[in-house]
Amino acid sequence: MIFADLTRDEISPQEALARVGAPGHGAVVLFLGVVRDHNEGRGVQGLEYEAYEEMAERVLEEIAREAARRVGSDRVAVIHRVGDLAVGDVSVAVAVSTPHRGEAYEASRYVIEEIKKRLPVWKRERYADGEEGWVPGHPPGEAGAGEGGDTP
Amino acid sequence: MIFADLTRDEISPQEALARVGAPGHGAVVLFLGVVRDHNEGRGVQGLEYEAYEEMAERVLEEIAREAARRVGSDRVAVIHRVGDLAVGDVSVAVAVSTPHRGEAYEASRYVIEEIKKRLPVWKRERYADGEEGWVPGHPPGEAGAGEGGDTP
Amino acid sequence: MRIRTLFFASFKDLVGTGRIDLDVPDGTTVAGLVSALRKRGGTWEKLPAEPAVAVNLEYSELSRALHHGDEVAVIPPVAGG
Amino acid sequence: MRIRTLFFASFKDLVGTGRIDLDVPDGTTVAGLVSALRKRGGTWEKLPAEPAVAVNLEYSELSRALHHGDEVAVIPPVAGG
Repeated sequence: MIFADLTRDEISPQEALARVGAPGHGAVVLFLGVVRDHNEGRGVQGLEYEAYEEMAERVLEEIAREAARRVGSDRVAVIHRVGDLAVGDVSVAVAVSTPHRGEAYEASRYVIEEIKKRLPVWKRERYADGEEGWVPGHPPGEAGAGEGGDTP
Repeated sequence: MIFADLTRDEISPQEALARVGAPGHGAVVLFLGVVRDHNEGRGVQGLEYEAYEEMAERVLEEIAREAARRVGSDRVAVIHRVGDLAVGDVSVAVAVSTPHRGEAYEASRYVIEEIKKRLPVWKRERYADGEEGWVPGHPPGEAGAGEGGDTP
Repeated sequence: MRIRTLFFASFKDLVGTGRIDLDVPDGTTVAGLVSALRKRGGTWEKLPAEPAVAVNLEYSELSRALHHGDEVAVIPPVAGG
Repeated sequence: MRIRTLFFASFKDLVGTGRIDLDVPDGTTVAGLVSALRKRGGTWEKLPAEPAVAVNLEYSELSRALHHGDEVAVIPPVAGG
């Protein structure tokens, strides 16, 4: 089962975990992205994710299917939150299970890197000093997006 | 907080997750090892983990501390089960949180690879045909242990 | 033909609206549409000349020819995850 | 001096016991202890000549000199995780 969802509700890591696993699968990897209390040296109080929702749902499912195909698994679940989030809230959960662990890590990493590269979602941070601003982000599809800079 | 535990009780992924995370941590990676229904082409009904318990507890904590040091995090939790396990049971849980995701994946992988290499634990499988046997395993510390063969 | 264009996040703030419906000549490409949008003047001129775009919910080349009823989105740099 | 040696898993099955206390001469190394164990004959001879070992809960070289009261474990290939 491939599962992809964009949600305004709190993300439950348990729900993501419950959507993967199979009798022949010996490895599960769960990734959680969590809202941090700072970014680029500024105190962060919370943030808002805006999405092109219809497209983001499609892209999320595409990414999950690509990851599954890469490692030959049929158990990938990805949930991305939109709306207002507080520090400590889970912004994204990626769960994968595979027969062996190498593939589970690979698929997990693929999903989160592709999300950073091309999911049509934008992040507006509310800073401790009262200001707000859109996080610069990455031109969709550009190589090297995601792991640079100060993003989680 | 570094947490390492060897336990006869069912492993709770939520408990492992609850032991990591911090206001400055944007990434959490949870790895679960799960008992599969087959190994090396044979049907498996369950297994028993035997441990040199006093030593395994130490080694587990050492590995967790090494992983934490490698990525500069102070949030690594590892729980390994011993005793009788059924198919689908979690044999090991590794949770890590770090400011950024690259380090969380790296530390997670380090912990599970080192467990495979040097944790003094042995696995006796009960096969569907009624036979039982010790899984061959890896000479402790040997390079390349773990990811070879058919192990999860 | 009539084309709906959507704006999000910083681009929405920039042009002051989340969407606009424009009549453009048959055969107009995405690039042509972007050019027409920028020619509206004011802050519209600050839209990038070659932004990332989606047509009907999929990323698209700027050279793609549009058809009546297509939904175009001008996509600012993304920041999900 | 008296040295306790522990056996686990397949090695425990092999020698038929989880532990044995042996009196060995002062200055005996881990290798010397292993050699003494193998000389007990029968299935003991099937213990590897150079197994992985732990002394007092830490992996150890075979060349390590033992001291009275040390706890040695002969460690079969591990299979945790």
